[in-house]
Amino acid sequence: MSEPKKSFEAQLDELSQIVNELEQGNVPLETALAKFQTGIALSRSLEQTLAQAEQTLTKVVDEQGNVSDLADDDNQQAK
Amino acid sequence: MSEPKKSFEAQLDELSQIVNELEQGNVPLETALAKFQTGIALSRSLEQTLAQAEQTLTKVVDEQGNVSDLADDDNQQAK
Amino acid sequence: MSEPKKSFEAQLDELSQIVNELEQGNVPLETALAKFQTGIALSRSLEQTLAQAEQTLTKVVDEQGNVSDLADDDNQQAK
Amino acid sequence: MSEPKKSFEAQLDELSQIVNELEQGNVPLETALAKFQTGIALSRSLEQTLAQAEQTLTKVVDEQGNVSDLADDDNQQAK
Amino acid sequence: MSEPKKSFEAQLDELSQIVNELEQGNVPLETALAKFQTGIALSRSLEQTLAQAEQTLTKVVDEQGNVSDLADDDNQQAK
Amino acid sequence: MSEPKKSFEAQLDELSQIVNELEQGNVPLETALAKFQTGIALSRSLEQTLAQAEQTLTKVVDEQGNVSDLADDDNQQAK
Amino acid sequence: MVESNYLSVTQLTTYLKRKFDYDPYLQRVYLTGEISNFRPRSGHQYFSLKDDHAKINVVMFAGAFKKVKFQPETGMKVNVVGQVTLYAQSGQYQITIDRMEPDGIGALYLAYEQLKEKLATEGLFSRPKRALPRFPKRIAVITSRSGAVIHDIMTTAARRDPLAQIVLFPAVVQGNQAADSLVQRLRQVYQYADFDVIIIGRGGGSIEDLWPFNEEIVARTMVASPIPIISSVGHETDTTIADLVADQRAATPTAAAELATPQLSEVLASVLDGRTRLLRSFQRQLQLWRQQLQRQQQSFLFQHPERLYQGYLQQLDLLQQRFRQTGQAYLQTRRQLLQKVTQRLGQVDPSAQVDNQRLRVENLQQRSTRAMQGLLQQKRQQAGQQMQALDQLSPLRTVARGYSYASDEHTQKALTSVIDFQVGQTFQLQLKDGRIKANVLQKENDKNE
Repeated sequence: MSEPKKSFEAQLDELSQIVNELEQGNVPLETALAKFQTGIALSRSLEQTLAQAEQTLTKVVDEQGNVSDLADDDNQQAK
Repeated sequence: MSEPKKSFEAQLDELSQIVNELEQGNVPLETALAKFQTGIALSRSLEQTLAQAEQTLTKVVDEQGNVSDLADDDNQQAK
Repeated sequence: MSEPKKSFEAQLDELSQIVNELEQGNVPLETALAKFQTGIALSRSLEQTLAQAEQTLTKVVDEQGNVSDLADDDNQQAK
Repeated sequence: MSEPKKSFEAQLDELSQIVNELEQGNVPLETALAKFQTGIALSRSLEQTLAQAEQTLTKVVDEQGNVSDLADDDNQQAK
Repeated sequence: MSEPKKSFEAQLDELSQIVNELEQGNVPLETALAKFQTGIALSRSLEQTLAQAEQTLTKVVDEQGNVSDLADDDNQQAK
Repeated sequence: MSEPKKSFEAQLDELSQIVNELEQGNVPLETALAKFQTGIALSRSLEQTLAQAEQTLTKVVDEQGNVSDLADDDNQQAK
Repeated sequence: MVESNYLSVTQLTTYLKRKFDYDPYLQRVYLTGEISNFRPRSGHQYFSLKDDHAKINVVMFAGAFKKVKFQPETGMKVNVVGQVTLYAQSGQYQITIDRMEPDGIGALYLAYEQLKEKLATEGLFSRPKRALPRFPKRIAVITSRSGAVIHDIMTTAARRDPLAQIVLFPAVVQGNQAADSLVQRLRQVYQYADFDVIIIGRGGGSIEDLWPFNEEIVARTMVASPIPIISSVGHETDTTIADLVADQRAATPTAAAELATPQLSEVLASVLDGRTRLLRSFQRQLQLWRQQLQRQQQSFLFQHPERLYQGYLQQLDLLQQRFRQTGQAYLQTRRQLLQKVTQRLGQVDPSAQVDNQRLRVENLQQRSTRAMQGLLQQKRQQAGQQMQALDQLSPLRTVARGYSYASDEHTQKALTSVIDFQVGQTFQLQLKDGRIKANVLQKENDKNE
């Protein structure tokens, strides 16, 4: 996971671009190797992110900016 | 591996050119010998580069063509 | 090997010319003697060059004429 | 060997002329003697020169007319 | 050897003339004696010349009259 | 030896004349004596001259009529 | 009295004004007419109402005008309620209205249409819509805390994208406070930097219920949003101004949640597909490279590198052979020449000449000796004859016979005459066997002589 700063979307885009480039061919070997490795790493990173996804609880922010979980009743309704 | 800066394609071109020149004959012996050695060196360098690239691919893909197992290994190494 | 700058072909030409001159006769003995010596030196130099060429090529290429085997050996040495 | 500057051919000519003169007879004793001595000296000088040339050539050519043996010896010394 | 400038042949002629004169008789005694002594001196000179010539020749030529043997000897000395 | 300038032959002539004069008789004693004494002196001189000449010859020629021995002596002296 | 018949203008006007003010009919007049000479002002509004035959000045004070939902325009037919009064300073009567509504259609609808047209003219609707983030991390939802809207959104988001954080900003979505509440919550959301998208909405209702979403302030606040907004107000048939200015409009809260969140299972599938394509293309490319490399490696030359020098081996071998043969032939020629000449030289050895000359010298020597010997012998004979003859003639022979003669003792000169002697003189007398010395005692001459 070399670049954790990149957003999920940016990673997805990069993967897609790498796939397109390699499929079009004409990429020098070293570049292709680097891109391949980057692509594989990206796909793993993305996969992991997706696999590890846990549901987040809904929060409530009042006018004063106080944050609280949504009432249990509400959550139960949501489930 | 004297010139690691040259790309695989550049080396392959060079090798190809050397092979053509030598097969056409009319190359002075010392030059031919030097070119042949350069050709061998290039061939080895290319072989190595390619072998490394192939290894990289093999590391990624296991026997079942399943990528994720090795990916996990890599993750464990990275951790 | 007094003049390593001369190419193999140049040396071969020179030897050939010496032989031609000697074959025509008319060469004073002292000149002929000098030519003998030059010829001998050339002959040895040429032989050595060829022997070196043979050695070099033999080192590179094994009995099966397979270049890659040795390349592998080198790789192992390099490791 | 008083005059090493004279070429083999010049010496041979001189010897030949001496022989001609002596063969014609009518040569005063001292002159004949001197000429004969000169002739002998020339003959020896020529013989030596020729012997050296033959040695030089013999160094190259052994009994089988094979040059490479000596060349090999040199190589071994050079090693 | 009072007059070494005179050639062997000149000396021989002189001696021969002296002998002729002496043989013709009618020569005053002192003159005859002087001539005789001159003759003797000439004959000794001639003999010496011949002896030297013989020595020289012996040195140059061996008993078999073979020049090349001596040439070989010289070569051996020269070696 | 009062008159060494006179040659052997002149002396012999003188002696011969003295003898002739003495043979004619009529010579006064005094003259006869003087002439006789002159004759004696001449005789001795001639004798001496002959003896010297003979010595000279003997010195040159040995019993076998061979000149070289004495010549050798001279040579030895000369040496 | 006469003078008192004349009223001042003020007196008359005051009188007339009291008539207007105290007339019960003029206290509250319901008047319908067409707006004329309307020029919007910041405070109180002054314009006219007219019909085909008459015209009346209208005053609407700022407080009343604020409550008007629509924007009055010249030519617009309106119903107004107000009091007719006289304005003393100008002597004109006027109607001071506190309510004004469009004639015919509802005021709300008119207000909606007017705002829609206004905002459209400003280009707020045609402005480029912001794209929704594909993978929002935090989604702000502005709606009522209770109700189905938040429930539907939570359910849908959890199903599609459990990663997305839903944050509810509860708002009043109905009634007079609703617009202010919505604007406040929107602005509150804007202050957070980490929201990716906003869903604003409420459930279905009447136009009055939905009216806060038609308020201009709400629309303008939404337009000012730094992040994309999805609106979901009422049912699909209801279109509020909020829906028009939103970047995306959803028919239902569920649809809004679907717009806002990705379907993660599809994303995973596309990631895996991408990886497969990556592997396949890289593999194919590697094979291609391998083939290219093999083509070079299997070239004739690499299989038979000895071809590089084999030709030379033969060439050199032949040349060396020629070199040796040539060298040998060359030397052999010289050797033969030399041998021939040397042989000839041997044959002209001056030894024979020396021998011949020696013979000649020896011969001459012998002849010389012989001649000399002969000569000596001859001379000796000649000398011997004379000497012998002399000996025979020696005067001394007479002495031997007994004669003697006198001679000077010094000069040996014979003394043969008396005159040769002196008396007393010593002389020598030669005898046959020796000499004696004698003195002259006396001398006498013979007479006949």
